Amino acid sequence: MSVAKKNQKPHFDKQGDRTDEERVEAAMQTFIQDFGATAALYMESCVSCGMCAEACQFYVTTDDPKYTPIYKIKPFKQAYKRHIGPFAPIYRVLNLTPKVDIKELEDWQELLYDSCTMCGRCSTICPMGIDIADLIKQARHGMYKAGLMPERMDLMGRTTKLWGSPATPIEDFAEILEEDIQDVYGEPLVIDKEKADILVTLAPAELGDHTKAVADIAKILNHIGADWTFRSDGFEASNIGYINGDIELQEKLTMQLVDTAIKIGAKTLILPECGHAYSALRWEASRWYGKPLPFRVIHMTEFLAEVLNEGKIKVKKIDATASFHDPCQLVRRGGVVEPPRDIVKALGYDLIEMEDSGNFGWCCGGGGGVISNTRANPLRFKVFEMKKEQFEETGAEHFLTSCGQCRITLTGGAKKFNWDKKIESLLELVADNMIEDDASSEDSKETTKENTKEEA
Amino acid sequence: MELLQFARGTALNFALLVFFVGLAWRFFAIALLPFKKNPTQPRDGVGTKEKAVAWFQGIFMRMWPHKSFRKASFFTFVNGYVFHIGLFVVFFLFGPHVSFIKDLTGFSWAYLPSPIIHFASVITTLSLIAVLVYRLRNPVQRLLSTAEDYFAWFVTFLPMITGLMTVGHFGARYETLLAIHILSICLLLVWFPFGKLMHAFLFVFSRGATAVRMKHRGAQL
Amino acid sequence: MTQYFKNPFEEKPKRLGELFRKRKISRRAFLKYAAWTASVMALPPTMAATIAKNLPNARRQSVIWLSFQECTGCSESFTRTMKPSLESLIFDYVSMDFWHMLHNSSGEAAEHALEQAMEENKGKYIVIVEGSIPLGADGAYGMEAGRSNIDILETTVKNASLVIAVGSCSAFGGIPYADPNPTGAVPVSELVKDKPIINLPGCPPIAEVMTGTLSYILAFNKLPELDHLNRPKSFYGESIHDRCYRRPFYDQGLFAKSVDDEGARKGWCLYDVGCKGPTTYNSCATMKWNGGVSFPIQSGHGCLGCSEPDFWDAGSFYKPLGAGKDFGLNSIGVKVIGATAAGAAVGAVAALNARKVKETNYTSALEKKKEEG
Amino acid sequence: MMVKALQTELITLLEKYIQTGEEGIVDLRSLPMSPQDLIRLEDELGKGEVSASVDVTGLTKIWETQYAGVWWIRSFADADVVTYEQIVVCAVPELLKAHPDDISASISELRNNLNNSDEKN
Repeated sequence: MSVAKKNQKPHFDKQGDRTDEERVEAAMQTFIQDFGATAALYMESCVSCGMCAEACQFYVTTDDPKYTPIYKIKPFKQAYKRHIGPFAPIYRVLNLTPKVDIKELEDWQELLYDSCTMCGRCSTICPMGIDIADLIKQARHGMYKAGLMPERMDLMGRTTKLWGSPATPIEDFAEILEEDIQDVYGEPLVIDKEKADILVTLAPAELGDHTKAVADIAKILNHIGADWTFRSDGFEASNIGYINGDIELQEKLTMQLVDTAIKIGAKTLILPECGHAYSALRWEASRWYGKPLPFRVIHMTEFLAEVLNEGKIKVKKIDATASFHDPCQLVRRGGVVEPPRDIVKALGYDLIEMEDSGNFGWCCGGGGGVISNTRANPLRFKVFEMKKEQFEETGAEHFLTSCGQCRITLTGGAKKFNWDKKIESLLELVADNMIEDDASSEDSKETTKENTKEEA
Repeated sequence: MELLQFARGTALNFALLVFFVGLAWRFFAIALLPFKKNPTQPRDGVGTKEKAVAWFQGIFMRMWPHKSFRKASFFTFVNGYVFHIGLFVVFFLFGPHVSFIKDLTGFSWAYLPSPIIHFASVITTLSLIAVLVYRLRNPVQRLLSTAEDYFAWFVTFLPMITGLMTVGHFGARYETLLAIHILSICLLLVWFPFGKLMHAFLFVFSRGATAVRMKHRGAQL
Repeated sequence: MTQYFKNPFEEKPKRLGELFRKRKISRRAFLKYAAWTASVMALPPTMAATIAKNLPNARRQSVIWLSFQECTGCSESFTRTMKPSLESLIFDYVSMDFWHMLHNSSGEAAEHALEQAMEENKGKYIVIVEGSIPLGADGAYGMEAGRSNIDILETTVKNASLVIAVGSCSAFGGIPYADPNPTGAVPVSELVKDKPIINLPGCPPIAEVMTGTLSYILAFNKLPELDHLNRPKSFYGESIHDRCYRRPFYDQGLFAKSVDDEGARKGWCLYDVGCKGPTTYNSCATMKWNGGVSFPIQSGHGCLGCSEPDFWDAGSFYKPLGAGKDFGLNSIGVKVIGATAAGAAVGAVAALNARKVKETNYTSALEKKKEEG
Repeated sequence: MMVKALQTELITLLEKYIQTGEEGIVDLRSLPMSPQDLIRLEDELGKGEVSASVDVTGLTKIWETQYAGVWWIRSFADADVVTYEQIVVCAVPELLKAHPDDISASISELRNNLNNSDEKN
């Protein structure tokens, strides 16, 4: 390892002014509270075979055994064995599993945050079927409570709490859309409409790097004549609480969207091209809502595939080869495998799959907040190199994806390695290649309206 | 002779009772923990029936790694199969073992000729040794391993080696070897519900739970 | 092997050679006997010459045979050598000066004979004991003319040169010793501590085992090599299983499932019907019984292990050796259900405790509690 | 297998006997032989010129096999119960010879008998 320098920055960040004891206690308390039967079952089932390492991009690119997925939840497992497991009193009295101490938590911060994108690839290899990504998420909750998470990620959390979104104060939302997007791209945006069938949400990327995407979604929705709107009180879909392990914030952000959708009578809520947004709202919202949501939650990719498949929009064919990067939260953990491929095909691309694709696709390396956590960059770039190699093996001309975070991560990687490949978004491609001739569009407008009503 | 009677009598009875106490203890201690409620709308077309099917699919699908992993995890998987099948064959298809099970449960079935079992035992024993060597040498497994991992290996290995010695009349008199063999089984039974060997039962539930979770989302199991 | 007694034949009894000559039996009888002894004792064949040389010069050995808590089966077995054949020569070699069962006088006359034999052969006679000795109720379970078995044994053994415990009862306690042992029976070795003891267990022992052992002692004037249970290794050195003619079937895994099924008819291994051959060390499979006619396994029944200690308490004769001694669904099933229920209860408590832990501010409280304790 | 091994053993014993005059004995009962093996061995060795019975404490049959110097000794208890069985390698088995002690006894016995008959006469 490296020689310790005098003023070397510690390898972990701390939030708040608390004693170590308080931090440990907060973490332990949270770990313990989070255990349900399923997590317990996972804890009990592990046979320490270590195969999950082979599925993890951080292990595979570094060969460092500490990046073995199941190892990353060691403190969580200790808490379980000591306090919750079937033999907890025995473990505790005989001290068979040591107490988690502050040093361990500090050391594990890197493993839980910097080197895990919660991509869930590890659970596809696990012979016991353990959903490690879910355990990581639960463990992050404890780390958040202990104030022991990467500062950059917590900063985003704090900002979100303050502003309602990590990208902008919600009060400024309408103004940004109008001035920075509507005026720039010239596509009329529907903002803060009282009632609408479709509530469209956004991720911070779309208010920063990918503003064109906002115009593009408006373009498509306007084209099909949908009854839709953006809402200042419900646009923030990238659930930073979900990523940080700040469950309370996750709840707040989730309910913000749910309440707004219900308030405006939305039948459908469209999530942006963002993976974690999908996992958070589509698959976890009912944890707080308590029952199935009264409206549909669909990902942008699902929406695009839907309108393309139904013929509501038509696109020009692009005669080129392409490969598609599977966003983990959308594909592996979201079950949206075919829709992006339908879109790629509709666009006329000759799709060449990477060696590991679909359910087994490698993560971009930036999910789970890793992209925001700048100190993890070296790790992330190693993953990028692998991803780049995989893409190059396909010999495809275009590199497509349908997640803003993946796109930023891959684009950042390309820039770092001076790779001239552009990472393209399905949404933008569809919008750019949409055939807008009047005859057909009038037709489709009619049908769309009917369809929307039928759907409702 | 006295040792054999102790092994066949007191020790085996005790081990069996501990085994069942432990089994039920562990099972109920997990099953009675609260289940987190998440009543999200499942993917279209996924109902209770589909999820039930997925449970079983999940159990079977994880029996062999996806091709993406075959190269990297070749040894672990292949060797894992060798000793799991080996243990199964040796335990369930050896004549005297079938007699043991019949005596215990009343169920019996056909068994294989002993020479085949002897061969399988040797293979299984070698495979288990390979497991240990791999665990000690592979950085990932070494890092993950706790004392329990080694102990679980030990209590699995012991019946194999003592069984081979018993069959081969090697090292001591038959009754002593048989007694040690039975005692090693007792140790295995006693430890089984308390350590990771329990995965022999738990895999049904953990694989199933994940399969249902993924099926709910319409994702691949 | 230590010499356990000085030459006991100093005066009166004639040397065996003279005795035989008088009865017009030639030295060839010794040669044959020697060859037979060497064969059954598994001695090197050349040892026969030594035996043939020594025996004629030996004198008749005084033997006292005591019967205690027994069934007389051992005596019966021993007397099977009384046919006009080779082994019966043993009755020419030894002088059965007293024998509870077969003494030709009775009552006080017999008691007198015993006393006389002990007096005349003080320090030289061999005591053969058949049966266990009941210690319960101060020995009241085994009384003879107002004397307890314990007393008789102690008095008789006092001036003996050697004790041979014949049969499983005297060697290991046998059936009387089996649980719950109402008479407090013990084997000879529990009471006799200062004399050499040879155990010849079996229920009963094979006749040739008894005669062979006596012949060896006469010929070599020393104890044969004994195992850890004081049994002559030449008879008890190998398990019945190892020398069983059905062994190949065991090795192939061909087992009879009942004593009259197809497998049994084909002569397959009887392991599954409870044969204790693998843990029983005796010569049944090689010497066989009734002059080599057959032995239990050959007759279609598994070995009971009668020559091993505590054979009566080793569970069912019909349960495989590898199976639990005393379980089966009938006997342990209830306990298993009970154990499962108990385990479930403990598990439920553990889960409830874990739920409680989850709901209370627990960590610090508990860890602190531990530190205080 | 067993039969072959025994034949080899007999060669060794014969050679030894020629060189040293030491008698060789094979105890057939102590060998792990099946009854079939025994019959095969007997057939293989065959019968030679000499056969004899010794009738003392049961009957013993002795015959020279087709190989001179190789003797088969089978001793019976009852009609068909064998007490021991040996192959002996030597010129004449000990069992057939009269023992010097017995011969000495014969002298005195003969003399006695002679004297007794003399007296009677």
